[in-house]
Amino acid sequence: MGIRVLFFASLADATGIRETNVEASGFPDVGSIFNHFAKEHPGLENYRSSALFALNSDFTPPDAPVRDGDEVAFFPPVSGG
Amino acid sequence: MGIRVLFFASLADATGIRETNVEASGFPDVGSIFNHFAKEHPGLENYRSSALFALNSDFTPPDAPVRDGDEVAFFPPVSGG
Amino acid sequence: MFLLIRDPIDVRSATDKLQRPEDGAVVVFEGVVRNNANGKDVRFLEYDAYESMALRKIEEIGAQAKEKFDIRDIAIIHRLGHMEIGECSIVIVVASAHRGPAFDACRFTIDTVKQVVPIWKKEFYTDGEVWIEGAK
Amino acid sequence: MFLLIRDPIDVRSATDKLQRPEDGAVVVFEGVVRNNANGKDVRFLEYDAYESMALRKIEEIGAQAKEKFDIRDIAIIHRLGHMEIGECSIVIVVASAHRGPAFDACRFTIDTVKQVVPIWKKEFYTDGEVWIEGAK
Repeated sequence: MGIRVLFFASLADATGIRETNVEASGFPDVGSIFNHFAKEHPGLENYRSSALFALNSDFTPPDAPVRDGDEVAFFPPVSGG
Repeated sequence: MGIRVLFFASLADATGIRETNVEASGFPDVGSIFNHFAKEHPGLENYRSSALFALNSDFTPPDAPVRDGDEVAFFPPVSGG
Repeated sequence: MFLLIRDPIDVRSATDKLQRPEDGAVVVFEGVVRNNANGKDVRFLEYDAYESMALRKIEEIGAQAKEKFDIRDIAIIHRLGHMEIGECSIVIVVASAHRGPAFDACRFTIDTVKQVVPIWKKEFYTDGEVWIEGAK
Repeated sequence: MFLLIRDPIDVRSATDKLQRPEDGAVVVFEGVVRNNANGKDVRFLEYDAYESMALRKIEEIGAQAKEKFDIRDIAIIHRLGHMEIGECSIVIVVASAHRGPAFDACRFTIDTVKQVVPIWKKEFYTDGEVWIEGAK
């Protein structure tokens, strides 16, 4: 199953990824998944301080634990409405 | 020409008058016109303390002078909207 | 756009007429005839007005709203005569670049209309009718 | 009624669906695409969303509005995708017996939507495009 990982808006542009999957093993928390993609896509570092993290469609702090089947999302401050 | 006198809502009901005319002579101010109709239609007295007075489409105090050609109106507190 | 009319108010048409490409926010207030008041079942309403003064006051309030708040334009349309439950007695439309002043101006306008515009509502119940006096 | 849609928002239809005979006030907020932003001419907008979370957040905000304010019902409709100048990106409709809570709830709702709903606006200018980040 793995963990579904989503990027939106400028973070999708920075990674070139909208949606992907990672194996759950080796990722203790949401922040570790961000770190993984920031290493592969250095442009993502620019967004580290402003990015919002979501776990299963709810805002989450980076240290929230993740497990197989979770959906994790990274995105900039929202601008809808 | 005279002075055009208008009554609205419950004050029209109390006097049975919607619109009439009075001679300008003998009416120094707006209040004296109200008094005149209150004498003819005693039911109007019930509205004396709450009634609003208008002179030429603007709110006015009772002691505002009137002259030939003016339009005077008497009505209860408004409830539009 | 400041109107007293006797036919149903076309809210969409009023909004479409007011809106311009530089507007980012439109706030609309619709006052509608509700089926109860003061614990009584209302069957329908009638609105009477001192029309010349009412229109003048509505125009004054619209001008005040534009002066007090950073809005681009405002429409105030009040309907008069017989109205059924659910029908709209007043529509206020405010258009502006940003939402804050649009909300403030819309609320100021309906509050002020209810204080100073010579229009009166008569409520018809199953067992009688009453002129409503004074704003809520 | 809480919706994310890709077609133009039919404001009148949303209002008609929401309104009930016991309502005396309807307050509508329309966010519209304006032709300028930050001193630049805007040609059109695109809205992207984390749709499942966005809908969930919109439903949560609607429930909060009903809990915090004495309103009867609320609709929040956000459009996604490409929008031209003058088109409506969001419509909030609040229906209640009295106007005060309807205004308060409508304003709370749009302010909160702009803070927490994962939707992003991209502005397209004559000389480029920019993701807008953060609410105003």
